[in-house]
Amino acid sequence: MTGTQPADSAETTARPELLRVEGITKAYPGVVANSDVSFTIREGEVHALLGENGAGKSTMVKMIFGLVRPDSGRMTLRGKPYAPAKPAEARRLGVGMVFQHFSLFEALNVAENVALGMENPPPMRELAARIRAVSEEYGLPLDPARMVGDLSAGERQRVEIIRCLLQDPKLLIMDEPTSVLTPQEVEILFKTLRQLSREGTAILYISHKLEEIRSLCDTATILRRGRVVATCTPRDRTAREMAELMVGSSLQPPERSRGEKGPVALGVSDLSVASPIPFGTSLKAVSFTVARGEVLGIAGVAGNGQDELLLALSGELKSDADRVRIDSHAAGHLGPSERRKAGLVAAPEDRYGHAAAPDMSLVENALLSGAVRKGLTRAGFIDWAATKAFAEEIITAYDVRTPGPDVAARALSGGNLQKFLMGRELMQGASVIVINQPTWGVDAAAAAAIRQSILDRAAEGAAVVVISQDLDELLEVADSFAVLNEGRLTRPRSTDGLTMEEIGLMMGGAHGMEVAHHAEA
Amino acid sequence: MDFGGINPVILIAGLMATAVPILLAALGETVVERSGVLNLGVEGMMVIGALGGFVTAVHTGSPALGFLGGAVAGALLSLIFAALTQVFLANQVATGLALTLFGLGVSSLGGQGYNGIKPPHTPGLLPEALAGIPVAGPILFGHDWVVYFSIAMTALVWWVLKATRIGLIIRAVGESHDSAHALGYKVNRIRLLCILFGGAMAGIGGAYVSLARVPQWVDGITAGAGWIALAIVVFASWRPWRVLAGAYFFGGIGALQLNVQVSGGIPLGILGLIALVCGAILAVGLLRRSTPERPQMHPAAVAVLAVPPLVWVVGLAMGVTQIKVPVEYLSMAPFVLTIVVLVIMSSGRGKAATGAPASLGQNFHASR
Amino acid sequence: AGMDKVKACFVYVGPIGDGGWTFQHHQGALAVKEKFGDKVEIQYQESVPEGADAERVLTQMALGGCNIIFTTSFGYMDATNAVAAKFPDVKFEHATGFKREHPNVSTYNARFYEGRAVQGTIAGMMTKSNKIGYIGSFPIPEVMNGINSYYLAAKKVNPNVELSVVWAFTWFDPAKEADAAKALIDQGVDVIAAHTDSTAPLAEAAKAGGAVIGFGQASDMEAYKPSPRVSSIIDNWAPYYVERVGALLDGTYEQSDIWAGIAGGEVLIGEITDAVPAEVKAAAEKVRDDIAAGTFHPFTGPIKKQDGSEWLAEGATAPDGDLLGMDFFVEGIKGDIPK
Amino acid sequence: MLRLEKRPTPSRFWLYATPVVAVVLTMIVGGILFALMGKNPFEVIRTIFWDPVFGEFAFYLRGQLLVKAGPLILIAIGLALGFRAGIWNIGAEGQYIMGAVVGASVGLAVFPTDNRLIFPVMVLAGAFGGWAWAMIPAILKTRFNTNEILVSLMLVYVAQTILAKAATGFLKNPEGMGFPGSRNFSSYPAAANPELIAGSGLHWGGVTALVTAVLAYILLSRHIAGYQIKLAGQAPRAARFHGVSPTRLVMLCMGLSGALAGLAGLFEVTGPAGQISIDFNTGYGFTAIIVAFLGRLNPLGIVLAGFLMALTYVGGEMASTNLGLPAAAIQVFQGMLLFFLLAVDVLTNYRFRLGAGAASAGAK
Ligand SMILES: Nc1ncnc2c1ncn2[C@@H]1O[C@H](COP(=O)(O)OP(=O)(O)OP(=O)(O)O)[C@@H](O)[C@H]1O
Ligand SMILES: Nc1ncnc2c1ncn2[C@@H]1O[C@H](COP(=O)(O)OP(=O)(O)OP(=O)(O)O)[C@@H](O)[C@H]1O
Ligand SMILES: [Mg+2]
Ligand SMILES: [Mg+2]
Repeated sequence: MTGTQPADSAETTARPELLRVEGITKAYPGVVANSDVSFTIREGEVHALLGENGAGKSTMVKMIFGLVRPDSGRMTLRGKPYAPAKPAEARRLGVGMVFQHFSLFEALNVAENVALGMENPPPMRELAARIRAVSEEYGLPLDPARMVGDLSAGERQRVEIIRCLLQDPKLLIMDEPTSVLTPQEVEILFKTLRQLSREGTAILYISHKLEEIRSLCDTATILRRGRVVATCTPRDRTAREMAELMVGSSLQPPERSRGEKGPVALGVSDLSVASPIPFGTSLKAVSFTVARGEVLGIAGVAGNGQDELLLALSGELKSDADRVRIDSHAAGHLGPSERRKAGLVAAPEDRYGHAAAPDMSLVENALLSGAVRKGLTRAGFIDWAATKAFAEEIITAYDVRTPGPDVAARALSGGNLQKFLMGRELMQGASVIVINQPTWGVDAAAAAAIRQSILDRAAEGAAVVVISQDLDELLEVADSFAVLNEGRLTRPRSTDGLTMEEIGLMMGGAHGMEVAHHAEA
Repeated sequence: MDFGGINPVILIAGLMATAVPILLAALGETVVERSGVLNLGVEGMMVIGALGGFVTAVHTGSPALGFLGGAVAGALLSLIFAALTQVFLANQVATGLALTLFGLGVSSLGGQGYNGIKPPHTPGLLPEALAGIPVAGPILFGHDWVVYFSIAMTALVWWVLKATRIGLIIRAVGESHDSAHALGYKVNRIRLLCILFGGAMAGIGGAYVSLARVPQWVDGITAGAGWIALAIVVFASWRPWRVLAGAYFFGGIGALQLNVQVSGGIPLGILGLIALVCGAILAVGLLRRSTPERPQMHPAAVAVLAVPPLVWVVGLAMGVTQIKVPVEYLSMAPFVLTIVVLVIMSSGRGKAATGAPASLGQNFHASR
Repeated sequence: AGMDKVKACFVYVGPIGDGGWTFQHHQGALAVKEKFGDKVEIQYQESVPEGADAERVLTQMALGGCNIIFTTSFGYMDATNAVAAKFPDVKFEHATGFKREHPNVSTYNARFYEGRAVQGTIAGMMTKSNKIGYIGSFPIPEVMNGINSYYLAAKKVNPNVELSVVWAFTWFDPAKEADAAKALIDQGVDVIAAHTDSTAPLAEAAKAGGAVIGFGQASDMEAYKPSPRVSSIIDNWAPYYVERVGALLDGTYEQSDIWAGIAGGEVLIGEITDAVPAEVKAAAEKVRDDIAAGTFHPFTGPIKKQDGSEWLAEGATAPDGDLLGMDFFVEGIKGDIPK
Repeated sequence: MLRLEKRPTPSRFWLYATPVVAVVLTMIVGGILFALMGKNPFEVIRTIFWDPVFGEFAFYLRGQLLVKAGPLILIAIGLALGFRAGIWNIGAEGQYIMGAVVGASVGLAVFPTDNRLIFPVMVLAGAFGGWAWAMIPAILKTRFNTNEILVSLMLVYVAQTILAKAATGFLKNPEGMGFPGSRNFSSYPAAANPELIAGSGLHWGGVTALVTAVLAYILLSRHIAGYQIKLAGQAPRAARFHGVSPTRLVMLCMGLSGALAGLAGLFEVTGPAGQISIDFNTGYGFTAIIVAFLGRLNPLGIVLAGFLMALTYVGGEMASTNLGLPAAAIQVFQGMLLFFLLAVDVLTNYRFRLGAGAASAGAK
């Protein structure tokens, strides 16, 4: 029983014990994902599971949900031995789970998605009514008839949550639920979770956002390389302290060495393009400029045109030549490779299948966007040696934890892959860098490293556009700030002296949110 | 009702029977593909079903048992495919093609000694008198039970896929096997059952060829019907009623072209009917409001659809009774027109909406 | 000089279970074995595609010691001659072709059109709607002279008869053949002849409940007796195969070009059933016997081509060359030949 | 209980060992089948696998293996490029026919002119014919989002009708006494594709197939276009991010596979087949799909798979002729071989593990 102590809050100790995990070990070929892990969750408790990327958090909760079977160790649920052979069994015993990846069906509607996660769903009509009712009750409005593929990330997550709630779970597992949510959505989610906790539902919560953990969780179990290294009460600790517990060493916050602004490197004027994504948001007359040495932060609720903006800047979506200018050369009509040649690199949000090809090796993925600027091809023939060297360079510079450059991208944990992809774009010496969601799903230490290198590039004279839903992140790195709202961009303004109130005003009218607030009222 | 020797009622009644083998096989394949599996071995399963059905019927003297035998034979063959792709994770395209080769071989080997025998007759279902009613009679009442069975199966498959939990699970597995697995569904087991269903349906379709359509046993009797069934599934965007429409369309054009050959040309009356249908589709397409999911009809589609009405009007004006079309074009017609219709259909839909199950053709392995 | 033992080999275009063309050739092969017993060894290869594969199979057989090789499809013609050039000691017998480029190549064929004349006679007399039909595979001479012979015979006994031809563009697709028969029946045709390989047209005719009749093709198709199958043309290759292998055994073998018909026993007219009235049966049998006796030729002038041009003058009979290369309809047949 | 576990990287050993295992398994099971049919299994298997390569007539049959494997390899390589990119051209049979018809038309149009350029021009025309036929599904896919599987398959039947029309109509040999079929190219040396080295079976088609295999291997492993093909197949959005235009890729892959199939048709009609006839096509276009997958979509693998396939055809024929085995039995045997090859392939990427972890409760 390494490092497990009774939770130190008197309030929670009083509650009866719900789930006890004892000495669980799970090994995958080449890696021990969990080693002798023990902890206890009490009824109504919000329990955080913390750790770096690859620390074994997801593996642990998958075992609790019956998706993965432990190699050794035991669990008890309300004092009775608990060893679910499959998720259905876990669900029957009152354990629900909201996944980090893979559990929704895009081509099915909300009600069908919910039904699939239930043991004995009522007839569709009745289910739809219950979805409506429960979703209103918890302030998570949802239309049961909509296709999941058409929903925003936040809405999709609501589907998962509602799916669990409909079954009256005693324990709700949430694996990085907020990594794709906007601050407002996070707030709504927390209200829901607190309400659930009051009603006696225990919540096992995984997140890399430590401030959230502090505001939400009663207890935290911290994993490092598969082992429990500490247990703490998040409210009593700072985020920094927790992060250091996770990493096992001290952390440096990003440093900003503001250089002189140079000439304008990226100019976008009156850019309007139709969205190629079904039910996407078209861009409407977007204009801004970014100077060398400047970081422009673009905030906004997901689904307001962020993906489209990235596509339009990366060259995947073309426009009239003059709409996009790179170093004052017209570039709107150019494709991705030509824009890279002109000095612009971009990093899309979705790392599985967009920024990277999951089944290809890191070397091949290095070639994906590095071919042009790194001169990795000659007369169309690939210089594999140079490509491999580039991949290795990224791995070293960005501390990517991988057995080597020849493993498939999918074999890396999300955070490590993200570091690799950021490194790939940032190490190309581009004059313009566009990044969508630089730290999605990345642990605190890695996030800090990524932000630092963004700032370093800017200091070296690159013009950087960071699109993110994480306001803290934007305020940390950006010199100027704008909000994307239903495909329109507000006029960028300096972050100096920018208050949260002003940001709120800029973001005003973020769609979908009013509904939620009304429902709460 | 007679248009220059071609009677639409008889034609429709005929195509309903003509289409049965491809309809049944395509319905089975629809379920298989909806579950995310691409089984290209339909031809093999059909021909083995044709033999299984024939042999069973000949030995038992019962056509009904024959169809059961066909189903069992088809399902047994599909079991090989299921084992290879679901257990051994073999490539589905190659396995399906090998299955066709194997099925043709096995059926020809097993069919030795069954040449030249007449199987027991598959009777009509309803009293003869009903079939005598003008127009409705032949179309609604004049068929053997398998024709009604094929329509009932269309409805059943449609209902199961659309409204039942089993159907929902099948679609879910085909849409994202990872999600389905994460929710605890046994992806490979569900797919295996779907594959068996597809095999059984193809087997019944094959048995219909050897027991009702032809009825006899000869090597390779299905003569490529399985390939057409595969094409029909795609044509139908994986939807059961469209499978029926597709099978009837293909069968109908096939029968029509032979009729046109007999009558020496396309009678203007029949062309008028075709012009009417094209005109109606044109009208709906052009008058419909354009939405992101259903954009305006493509100009090329409009142009193609406008041809029959124009030819008809010109023909009327010139007092022509028949439009002559060279025989070889007629014999290409079912294939070419199927392409044309598919182009019109797909051009009228949004770019993304092809309807293919997202995991189609990919094998699933739970990495635990 | 004769041979003590002959290895006779057969190359088939379809499976021996096709119930038609290949089946009948294989019957011929079996007859050879039956006749000569241990003195012959039979080898065969089914489903050999025409072209390169045929050449390989022929070479293999020749290398493997076959003394005489029967190549039983028109498409083997060039392959047969090519291989024959390399194996002058092996005898090659090519069915339905015309090329004999080497002394060791013989050709043989059957005058199926003679049988068609018998069928045409029955068709012309039996049809009530005066519409008779013919399902053609491909527009090749053999099919063309069958159609013309069938029509001329019918016309002779029934001047009002009309012939509809449907091209299936396949030798073998039972379902499609059934559809073709159905299309004919739907448009009032009540006698159907087919030059495709399966019994599907007969089965379709059977569904009409006695109102439609048809004929067996290539083999007897006795399962459909007595109606709709009222008679049949049977390809009987046995006499020829027995004769040729026999000649090889006793040393009398010579290169030849045989085109036998009813007289030579290569074309058999299957039993004319009781579904046919006696006088029709008599008329049909007379045609058969006259042809056998050589007193009647199905193509006897005056005959014009479809376009009205003269073909055969009064009393003239068609030269074999015209028949072998026939690519036109005779006057009176409506419809087009795919060109 | 046995369960599969994915290997971190494919096993080199099994990559080479699986074909051997599959062949051995097929021999065992096939042998049982042959024994049941009353044949000596050892004799049959020797006839199929040994005789064509080392038997008495191997001097002739070895060349025939190449004749048979050539078109399969050529077509399969083209298809593999498309399959890698997620483009499903299953109508190679039609493109093969059209390559032959177009190429032969060009040659026969100038009959009997003698000029050294005739054959090269015919080769181009053959490639063009296949390419053009493949462009139909390609354009319909990129313009109208029409499914290429259906269109390419349907076009096979259309091509067959055109072939029949060519054989009985516009390409019919004027000296053929009205019989269907074109002139035989063996009697028109300027347009013929003869054996290059007597008895080797090697003609320009075989040369092209082997050269194409090497080129395709280089393309896929060294050239950026090959990389883009693989990328588009595995992650279409990543391919767009990389800078691949989906339209251009469809055109490229369909065009290449069509042109290669057309070439195969042209070489076949001017060489081994000799003439356009109604039944000119013998299913190479479909068999090549199997060959492509058996070769794991890898050009060098395809070469091996092509020869293995050819071996079963040639050897199977010998077994059939010499031992009186029905052709259907050979077909069944071939099917079994394919099944075993596909099944044991699993060992390359997975390993079998006994049982589940100790702590696992109820068995699965
Ligand atoms: N199915 C699997 N096969 C092999 N290794 C696996 C598998 N699943 C996880 N791993 C490995 O187990 C370790 C723990 O992974 P896990 O997903 O639990 O990490 P995590 O803490 O959830 O990380 P993240 O914060 O990035 O989500 C990692 O090294 C991962 O690569
Ligand atoms: N017999 C028929 N002939 C022609 N078209 C038909 C026929 N039956 C249905 N359709 C049309 O085909 C389309 C698909 O039918 P189907 O019922 O299979 O779709 P569905 O499963 O209900 O899908 P959805 O839920 O998207 O409507 C519908 O537009 C329907 O109007
Ligand atoms: Mg995780
Ligand atoms: Mg439906």
